[in-house]
Amino acid sequence: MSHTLPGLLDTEAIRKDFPILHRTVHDGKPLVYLDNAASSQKPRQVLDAMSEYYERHHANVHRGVHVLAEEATALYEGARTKVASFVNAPSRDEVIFTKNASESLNLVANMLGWAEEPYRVDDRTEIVITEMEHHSNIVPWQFLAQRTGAKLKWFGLTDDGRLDLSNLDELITEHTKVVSFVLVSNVLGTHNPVEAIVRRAQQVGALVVIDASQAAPHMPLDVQALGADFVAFTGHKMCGPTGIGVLWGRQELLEDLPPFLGGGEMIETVTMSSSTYAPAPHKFEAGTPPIAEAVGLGAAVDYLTGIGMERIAAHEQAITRYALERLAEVPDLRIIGPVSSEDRGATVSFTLGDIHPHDVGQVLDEQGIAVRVGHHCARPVCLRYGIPATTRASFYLYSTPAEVDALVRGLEYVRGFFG
Amino acid sequence: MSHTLPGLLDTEAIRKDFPILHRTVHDGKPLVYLDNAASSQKPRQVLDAMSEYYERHHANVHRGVHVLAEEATALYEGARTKVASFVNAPSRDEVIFTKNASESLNLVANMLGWAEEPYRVDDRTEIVITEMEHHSNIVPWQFLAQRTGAKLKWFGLTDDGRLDLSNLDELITEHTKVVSFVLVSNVLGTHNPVEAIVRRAQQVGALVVIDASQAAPHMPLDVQALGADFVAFTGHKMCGPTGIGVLWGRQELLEDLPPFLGGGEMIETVTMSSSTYAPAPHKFEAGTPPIAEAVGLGAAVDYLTGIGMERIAAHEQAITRYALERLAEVPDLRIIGPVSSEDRGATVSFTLGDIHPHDVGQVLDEQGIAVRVGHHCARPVCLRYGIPATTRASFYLYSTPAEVDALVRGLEYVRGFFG
Amino acid sequence: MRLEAMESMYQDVILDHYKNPHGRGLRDGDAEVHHVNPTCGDEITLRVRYDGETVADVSYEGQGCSISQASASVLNELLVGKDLAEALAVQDTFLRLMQSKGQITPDDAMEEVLEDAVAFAGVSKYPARVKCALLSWMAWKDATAQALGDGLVNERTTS
Amino acid sequence: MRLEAMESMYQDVILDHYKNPHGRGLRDGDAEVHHVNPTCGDEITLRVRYDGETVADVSYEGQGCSISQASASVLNELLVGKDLAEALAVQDTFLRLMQSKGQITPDDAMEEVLEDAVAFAGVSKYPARVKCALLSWMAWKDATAQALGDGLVNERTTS
Ligand SMILES: Cc1ncc(COP(=O)(O)O)c(C=O)c1O
Ligand SMILES: Cc1ncc(COP(=O)(O)O)c(C=O)c1O
Repeated sequence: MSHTLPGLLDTEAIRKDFPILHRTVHDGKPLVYLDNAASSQKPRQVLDAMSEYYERHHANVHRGVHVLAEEATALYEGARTKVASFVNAPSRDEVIFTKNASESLNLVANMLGWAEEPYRVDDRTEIVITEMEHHSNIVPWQFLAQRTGAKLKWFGLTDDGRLDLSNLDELITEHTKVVSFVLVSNVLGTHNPVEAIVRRAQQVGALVVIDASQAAPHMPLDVQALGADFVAFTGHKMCGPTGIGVLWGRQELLEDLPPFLGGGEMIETVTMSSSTYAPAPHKFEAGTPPIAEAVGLGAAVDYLTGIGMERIAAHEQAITRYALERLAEVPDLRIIGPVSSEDRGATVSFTLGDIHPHDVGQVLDEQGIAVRVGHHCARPVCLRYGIPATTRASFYLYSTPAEVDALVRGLEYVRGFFG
Repeated sequence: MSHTLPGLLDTEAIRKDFPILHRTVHDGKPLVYLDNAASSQKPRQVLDAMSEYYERHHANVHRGVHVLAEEATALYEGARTKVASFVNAPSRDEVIFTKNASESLNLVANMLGWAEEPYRVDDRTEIVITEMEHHSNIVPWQFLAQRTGAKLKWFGLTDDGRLDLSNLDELITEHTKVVSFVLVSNVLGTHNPVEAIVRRAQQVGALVVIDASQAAPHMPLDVQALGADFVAFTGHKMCGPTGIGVLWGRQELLEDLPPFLGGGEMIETVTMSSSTYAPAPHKFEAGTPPIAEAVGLGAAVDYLTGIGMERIAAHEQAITRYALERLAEVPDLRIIGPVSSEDRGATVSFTLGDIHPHDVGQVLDEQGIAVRVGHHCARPVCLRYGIPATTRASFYLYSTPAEVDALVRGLEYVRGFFG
Repeated sequence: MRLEAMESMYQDVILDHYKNPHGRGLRDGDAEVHHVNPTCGDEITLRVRYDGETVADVSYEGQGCSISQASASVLNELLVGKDLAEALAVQDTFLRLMQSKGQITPDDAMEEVLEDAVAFAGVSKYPARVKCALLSWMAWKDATAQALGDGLVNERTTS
Repeated sequence: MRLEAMESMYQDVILDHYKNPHGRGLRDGDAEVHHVNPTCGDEITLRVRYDGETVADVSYEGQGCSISQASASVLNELLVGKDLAEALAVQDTFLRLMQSKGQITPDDAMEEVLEDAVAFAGVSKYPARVKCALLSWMAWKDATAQALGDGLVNERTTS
């Protein structure tokens, strides 16, 4: 039980930044928070940035000539610049703030539904996704397919929790208008091979959408290197606040594609009978944007960058490797997803004999250990592996080997309890 | 210059709750914040509720069996209950959290576009709005009209800034499927006559949508008394945080109408090829909701209710009457909107001779006075009155007669500067 | 390790029903329903058979946690053989207990009505699990309404 | 009342141009454009006339604040009569000054190029107003590209 794995961050120092990690639950048990794939905790730096914003600078953005409006606008747009550089976007105007990753993905699906050629999705075209998508990257495409008559197709999964690319060329064809897939699965932990899919999509002229919700918080993300057309992620999983998501899109696409939500901020000029629209990103940001949330996300990005995304990835890699080793010792435990730490993120799903995940989660909780149980908004994955649900432990930059040990001990107790 | 107008709140005490009101701008000038129609400031109670949430209780909501998830869910759903009772909704399940009022209005327009009969808007039907709408209640209906072929019609305005209802029966006809209008105008301040419009709409079986963005913060709001089918408003204008809006809708409509955004949280069950949806309100809340923002809005609602919406309305009424009196003394100042304080909110727009509002606002700002200038996201109003823009002062529960005096003094200075 | 609250959720009675469910399996019935708990994916298919106004059988199949499984078993044990009005009274009492957020401590009268089902009192403190406990009971009421008609069910409902 | 920053925005030169604009009104041109500042609704219709590569006239009409009006007047005064390359150099310098966020204090070289237009240096501290100051200059470049072709404009652009 080595607690000094190579590559670990100084979690003692890091945990000091996260107030919630010091609370106890159930009569004094220390909190072991292993539900980071659902949402991460927030460092004081992020909370302070938002408080400071509200206490000193709040006003509605744009359109204002007074000091507060200028300051709020500078802070909001400054956050856009930070996020753009976090994902290495060629231009800050390619970063759209949404309310969460789900809205980002719906935004793309809707743009393509209302687009002119060559982007338009209609009943002669096809949409390709995968069987390991989060519901937020399934349902918007089901809507689009239902509403346009387009055909929805998907990659299946291999028994060891990876994308089955064996029929790549039959799935992505001349009819394919868009391919949308998750970079890192929120259930299996699988890190998907981007290059093969992007190459094929580009061959047939399909747009590529990447759901990076479980990647952006955990590893360096470079939208240019990915080669995608759109990349979506969400603030609350990456030390940022709730209420904000991001859609990055290639500039020329954002120029050509139609707006989605209509309202204040997204227009150029309005008459009662028709309107013209502002250039991107504003075209896609109707109404008062999540101003304080952008400020918070900017602070989160600063925080993560301050530590270094490479180092965070290495830390999580070490923790995941250790967790997979330790979990292998628990009898009747079956990992759902890749069992090796290669090409995978810090999310580990499993079943424990016949014990229903609800019961596993409940008994772990009583010991202070927070995991998620259920289908994790990716029910097709459970169907694929013939299980009703999984128990999922997911790690982040503040997770420690001791927490892995606590989990393993907790699972032993669960087995005893229902044994 | 009476500073003890009848009906005033104890602003000295109230202002202590708002940290930003104590800051100074431009080398020590006290801030005179008269831009409340754009966004209100936040009391410490709201900021504390959000910090406390993040520092003690944050997790993703629903679906979790651990303590934090239970607590976060209880806080999030508790906020829904608070908002429901704030607007006297018959059921808390009728309150949908969105990202802002603009999304709320787009949500309704999209539901009606994809609905089955009898709600479906298509090329044989008509949509009625008014010429005093905020762009957020114009553009979504323009989109709907363009995409379905429905006809968009609107009420005009009288010279004194009120709705011209003289052609009510010709505008709202058997073809009308939906009538959407603002309760209190964000430019003119006009408080519109709900009853006449609702009665006519109900006669012809049209749905009624009310944009209460400028009403909810300022007066008691009772969705049942309004008689509308949908009511939209936004958190940041009512002492709440950015990143959250509300749509209230009648239960049976929410049951019958189709979802808008697809994703996590809004589903009942998902397979790759099709999905079923959760009951309202969840059906309309795709993805991780604005959790901390809901907690903040709940605290805002508590704060406002603690003071009393009747008393806030009376305070603003008194301030507005005083402001209209004092502004009438400024030479060349023309009020755009009702000049009496009857049936109007605490928003006063005006022009000052030939001086462009940008210049008015800039010179006021230099004196510490924050007003908004421009078309206030309601350009058709400016077109209607033949002006490029207005200067707008808007008051709230913490506004004082002394701030009105400062505005009037500031305007005198502006006249001198450009005279 | 101090597990009071939880031990009060996982009462022995519950664990017994979970391990040895009563009346599991699908048999002939007058109506069948399929209910899903969207928050966790628990599912139940449930059939009711009536002999006049007497609950002749409640048969079911499904997957779920110990709480939802045990609760279906208890339901079978409690309701089969009762007449409709009595069965509805039991259902109603169980519903009230489960929605009590841990505020109701079952008294003797309640224990008499609920028998083994009082063991679920501890579950009511866990909102996420209340739905598990109620899944089969909601399905039963729904199936009964289908078998006998809403009208009769409403008439026989006491509260 | 201390109005340093603002007085440096509203320089006398700017107020003079605002009150007595140069070359206002629409006259014959080779190309016409209409630009809008969406953040405030300021609008300008602007025409350019070229005599070979010499700016023969810039005429305009529009509504807006003192800054946008004065800036159009200064543009007319500065660019009419210049040849394209010179005019583009002026435009480029003005753009740089306006985007400097108050960080550039115009030196003699810049003053020589910009003449009256250096008076706008103070405006660059106010992001919301920079767009006002640039409205006519963006419109002019756009109209010029339409009149003479993008290719030529790019060739003559120094930076
Ligand atoms: C009348 C009215 N409707 C709608 C809105 C839009 O609100 P939001 O920008 O929060 O979406 C506003 C505020 O800007 C408003 O004043
Ligand atoms: C892979 C993946 N995609 C999309 C989402 C949706 O993110 P959000 O709920 O913030 O919209 C999530 C998280 O829930 C996720 O894990």
